[in-house]
Amino acid sequence: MIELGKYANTVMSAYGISLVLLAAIILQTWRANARARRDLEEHESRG
Amino acid sequence: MKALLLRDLRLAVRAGGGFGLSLVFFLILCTLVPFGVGAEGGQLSRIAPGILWVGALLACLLSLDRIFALDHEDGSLDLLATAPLPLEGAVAIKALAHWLTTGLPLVVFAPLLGVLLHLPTAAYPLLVLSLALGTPALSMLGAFGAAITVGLRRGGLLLSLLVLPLYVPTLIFGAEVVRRGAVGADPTTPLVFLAGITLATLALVPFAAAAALRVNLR
Amino acid sequence: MKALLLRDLRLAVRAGGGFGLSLVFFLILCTLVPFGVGAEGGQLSRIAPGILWVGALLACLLSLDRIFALDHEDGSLDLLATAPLPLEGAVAIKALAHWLTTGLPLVVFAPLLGVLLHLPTAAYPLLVLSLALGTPALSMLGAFGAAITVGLRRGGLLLSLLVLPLYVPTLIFGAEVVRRGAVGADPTTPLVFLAGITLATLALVPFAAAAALRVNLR
Amino acid sequence: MSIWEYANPVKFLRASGVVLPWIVAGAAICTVGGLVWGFLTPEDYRQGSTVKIVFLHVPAALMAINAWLMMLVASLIWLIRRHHVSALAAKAAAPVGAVMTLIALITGAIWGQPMWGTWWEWDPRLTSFLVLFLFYLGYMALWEAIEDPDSAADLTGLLCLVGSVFALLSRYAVNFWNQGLHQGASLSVAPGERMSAVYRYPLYVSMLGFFLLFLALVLIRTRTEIRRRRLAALLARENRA
Amino acid sequence: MSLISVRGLAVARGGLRVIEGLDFELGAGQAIVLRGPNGAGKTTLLRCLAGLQPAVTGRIECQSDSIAYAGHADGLKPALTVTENLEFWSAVFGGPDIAPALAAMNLTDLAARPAHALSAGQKRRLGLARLMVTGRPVWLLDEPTVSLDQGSVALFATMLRDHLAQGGAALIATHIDLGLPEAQVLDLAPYRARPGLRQDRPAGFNEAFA
Amino acid sequence: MSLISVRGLAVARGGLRVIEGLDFELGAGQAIVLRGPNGAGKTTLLRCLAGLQPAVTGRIECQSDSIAYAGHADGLKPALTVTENLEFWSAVFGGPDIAPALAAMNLTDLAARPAHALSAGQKRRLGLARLMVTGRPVWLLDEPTVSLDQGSVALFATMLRDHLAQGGAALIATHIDLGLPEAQVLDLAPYRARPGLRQDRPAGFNEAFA
Ligand code: HEM
Ligand SMILES: Nc1ncnc2c1ncn2[C@@H]1O[C@H](COP(=O)(O)OP(=O)(O)OP(=O)(O)O)[C@@H](O)[C@H]1O
Ligand SMILES: Nc1ncnc2c1ncn2[C@@H]1O[C@H](COP(=O)(O)OP(=O)(O)OP(=O)(O)O)[C@@H](O)[C@H]1O
Ligand SMILES: [Mg+2]
Ligand SMILES: [Mg+2]
Repeated sequence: MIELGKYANTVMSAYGISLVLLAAIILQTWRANARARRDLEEHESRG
Repeated sequence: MKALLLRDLRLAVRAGGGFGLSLVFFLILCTLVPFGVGAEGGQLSRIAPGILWVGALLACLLSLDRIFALDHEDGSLDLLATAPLPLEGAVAIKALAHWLTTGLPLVVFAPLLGVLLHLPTAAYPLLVLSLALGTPALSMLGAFGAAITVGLRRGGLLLSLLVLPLYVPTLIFGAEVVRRGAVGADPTTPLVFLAGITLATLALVPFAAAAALRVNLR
Repeated sequence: MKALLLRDLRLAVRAGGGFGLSLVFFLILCTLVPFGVGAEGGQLSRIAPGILWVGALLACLLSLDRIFALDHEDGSLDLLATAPLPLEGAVAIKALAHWLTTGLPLVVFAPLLGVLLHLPTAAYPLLVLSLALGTPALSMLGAFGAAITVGLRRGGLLLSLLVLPLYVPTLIFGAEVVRRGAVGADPTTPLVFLAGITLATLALVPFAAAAALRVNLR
Repeated sequence: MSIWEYANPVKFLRASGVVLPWIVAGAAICTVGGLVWGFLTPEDYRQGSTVKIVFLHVPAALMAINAWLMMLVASLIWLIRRHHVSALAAKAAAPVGAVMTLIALITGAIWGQPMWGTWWEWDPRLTSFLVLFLFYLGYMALWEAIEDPDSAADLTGLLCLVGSVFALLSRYAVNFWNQGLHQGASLSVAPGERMSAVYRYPLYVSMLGFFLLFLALVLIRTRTEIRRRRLAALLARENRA
Repeated sequence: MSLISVRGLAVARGGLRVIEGLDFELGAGQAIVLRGPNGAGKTTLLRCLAGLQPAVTGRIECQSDSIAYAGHADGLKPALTVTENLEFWSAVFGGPDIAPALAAMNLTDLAARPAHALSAGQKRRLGLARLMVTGRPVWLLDEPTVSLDQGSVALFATMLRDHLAQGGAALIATHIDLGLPEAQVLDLAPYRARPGLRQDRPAGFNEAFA
Repeated sequence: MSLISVRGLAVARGGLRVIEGLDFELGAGQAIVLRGPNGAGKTTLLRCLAGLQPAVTGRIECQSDSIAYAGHADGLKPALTVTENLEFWSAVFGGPDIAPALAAMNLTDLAARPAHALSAGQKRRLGLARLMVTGRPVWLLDEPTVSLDQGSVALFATMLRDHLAQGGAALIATHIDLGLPEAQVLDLAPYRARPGLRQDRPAGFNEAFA
């Protein structure tokens, strides 16, 4: 494990929060996309 | 009752429901104040409690007309008034929904905005506590004002004028709690008053608001 | 053009037109702030310029939805758009009417409220001057926001959200002028910027606002 | 065939479908690689380990501004040439840009605590980022609020145009209002020549990663919007018939 | 036994009486159709019976919580789906099942659509379906067939007959023919208020000063 | 010479075409009555001709500033009097005298009343009187006789005949008989847009993606 010294909390929280935010937007994008694709395919297959 | 609460919450979070807008307004207000009064840290931190409270109050105020106006326009209010649940209960539930969608987010996010205004660290718990105690009264009084102005063409500005004076006691005690917290004094007295005002408001105002609604419906 | 201006002014002063309500809001706000931040004189007088400017801005904001919403509801806007006067001109005139009924009273009465907030004597002329220079830009930008949100069911809070960020430069320079006046510094630079922003806004924003109106009418 | 052909939704879907996997792969590799590499860099002698925050902070800040610029360009394309996909691309970029702004703000605030002794300072650069964030919020709220998609595209386009001008004005106003700490020489890690290669290369990688990530997200979101629009159009036609 | 009975009723709008001296009874299984030109006071009368506005004079006798009112506006939330809208009203009125109501007004196919995506006639059908989930015996209907096409009017008539057969009652203000020959007709013209015939209590400020 | 001529016009509402392939000409002294069921696109067509919304395809030829539009809403300010309302529009359109307009719609007695104290029919009459003070030759009228009684419909027909006699023209969407036998009838049913027949440019988002 790398040594972060006295700023460990600072660095970890910066990385933590940023990664959570990035994950949130990625997840939201992905799920919205999957859903839009599914809805459209469902509709088109129904005719 | 629960159905009404769930419906109002659901409407608030659906598209166009405006959930979160009051939070954003609060954020903008707290950004604008330093532009106005200058960025000097010590001074900001001294006025922070007041600004946060005034900001929360204005954010609350601006979403008030939603409480009854939309239901009035589409006829739901007529139907609710003839439904088995008492109108007082409906008013209280709608005020509760308003609080959950505007007051509660303000309570939760106020500490973040406290950072922007350099609120002294010691005051944060009291900021949250005082807002949590005070904002329900703001929603309830606002529901009363909204009930009075529900039929009017442009009730917005008039509503602010009616409601703001009613907010004064809550504001005074609420800001005082935070200010005492910031300087390390004992906040018990204003806290007690604040809680008292809120309790009395919650107990009595629903009746006045329901009466006002009945007048506006006929 | 003159007819439109006269009509708007007349409507504002007739019963229910809301003339003066924004002034009252300004007054209430300026009384609430001391409740919030505490009445200590020295501190109040330091934040007075900022509070006065933020208050003027909010008072202006709350009456914005009147600019186009009523005309949209009763169909006048459709008729105006097909009338011989250019829509850009109509927008400018309506912004002017808004300024005459809200901005101008604020300019005139701000010194009185300055007294409430212990504004230092030296700052009064600059307070009036900066408000007189800045509020037209507020009205014009507000007209743009009102034009964008005119068709929406509940545009009020959204309107604030759109317009407040646009107010930032005006607010900064306006409050800076008064603050410099209060401490006796030279206010020329921010005054020039303020005037520049106002002039540019008045020259360009009517086109954007008219374009937005056209979109909303179709 | 001109580039405008890709403004056709069907062509856009096809073309973006081809490049998307590569962009996603590149974004994943560069972002993860840049951040991990950055995280493993040695401590700076004055900032200690906090220097590692730069690999998040700077790319996010850059993309925050670039996203707004992209929205401006896309809005202009829609307003002038009325290509539907560009309006949807502007809509798709806004939430991504807002998140980037938020990351820059939050990492900056966290960094400020050890460096300047305060979470928040009304420094011009920080303040103008806050204002930019507000513009993002207003833009997204306007898209949400308008039902008719054509009007929404037009009105948000206008807002983006006027907003850009005022965002720029705010930047100067804020600069005038308060001289700040951010650009100060207190930083030992200034950009360019004084930043040692140890930090520079991972920073470049992570900047590339954030850029590709942004691109991938915007492409995917644009595709989502196109599909939603198509579904809505089909439903509207059925209702009418 | 009558579900609702009205004696010597006068109702006012805008401070002036519009209807005076109205008497009628509505028993289980009965329907009354209210007729009268625009402005005759049909809406005012129904709102008064529903308890939304006070009567000027006269007695209205009915059991508490027996009345369901459906006015010009449907009280639908555009953002909620058909099912959600109906379930809300069902919950408010103590939870009857919504499936029969959906079926009765031919809304089953539309159950998942948000209300703003309905056409005017479909909205109205949803508004009428709401009546079934109230579980109340007396229906006060203000122009229920506005913007309905022929088929939907017939659906409505069927639903109404079922309701009457189960011991319900209905008072319906309408300008068109509902296809309900068994319903009595109550014409409001004879009850129009005339300024001369003032009775014991003024309707409000306007009459107190007139 | 025709005051307005339309070739191959298509108009859209909500991103979908409602009318396609419409051709007609309107010459001086002519009136055309637009017919079509609810939702046929009459309002949309009139708004497009008035310049309030763009056409999807097709050509509209008319002189600039020759059109006066009167829609479903009257554009009256309740707080202003009849005279003030009319004088405002007269000033906007360059100042014709308002007295003949007041006389034509029998409003002279009401001249000093604020508009909010007018009945619905009187409001509508004021809205129609506005047309006379525009001084424009082509009138586009959307259901002008809503809430007018028989006498007022006759007044309106007289005013319209005068206008046509002076070389004006009118395009009128209405469901009722105006008592204008000389007017041509234009039924919109044949021009209803069909999804199959798409032409060169989409109407907007919806058609671009469908
Ligand atoms: C909330 C707060 C902050 C915001 C919004 C912010 C914003 C920005 C922006 C926009 C950039 C990119 C500028 C460019 O490359 O031209 C940047 C770069 C940078 N920031 Fe921040 N910053 C914040 C706080 C901080 C703090 C507290 C530090 C460290 C003490 C810091 C250190 C840096 C460094 C080292 C760079 C790299 C390049 C440069 O100096 O231009 N920032 N920041
Ligand atoms: N807000 C009001 N103020 C004053 N008078 C009113 C008001 N609303 C309605 N009226 C008047 O009261 C009378 C009765 O109105 P009501 O709405 O009951 O008529 P109605 O029979 O329902 O007509 P319709 O068939 O058009 O629905 C009408 O003459 C109307 O002009
Ligand atoms: N905002 C809207 N969004 C989507 N579709 C709409 C909208 N407004 C109207 N429509 C649809 O457009 C079509 C044309 O409407 P329009 O108002 O032109 O009809 P109309 O002929 O004037 O009908 P009416 O006789 O009822 O006035 C209708 O089918 C209607 O459902
Ligand atoms: Mg009625
Ligand atoms: Mg129409």
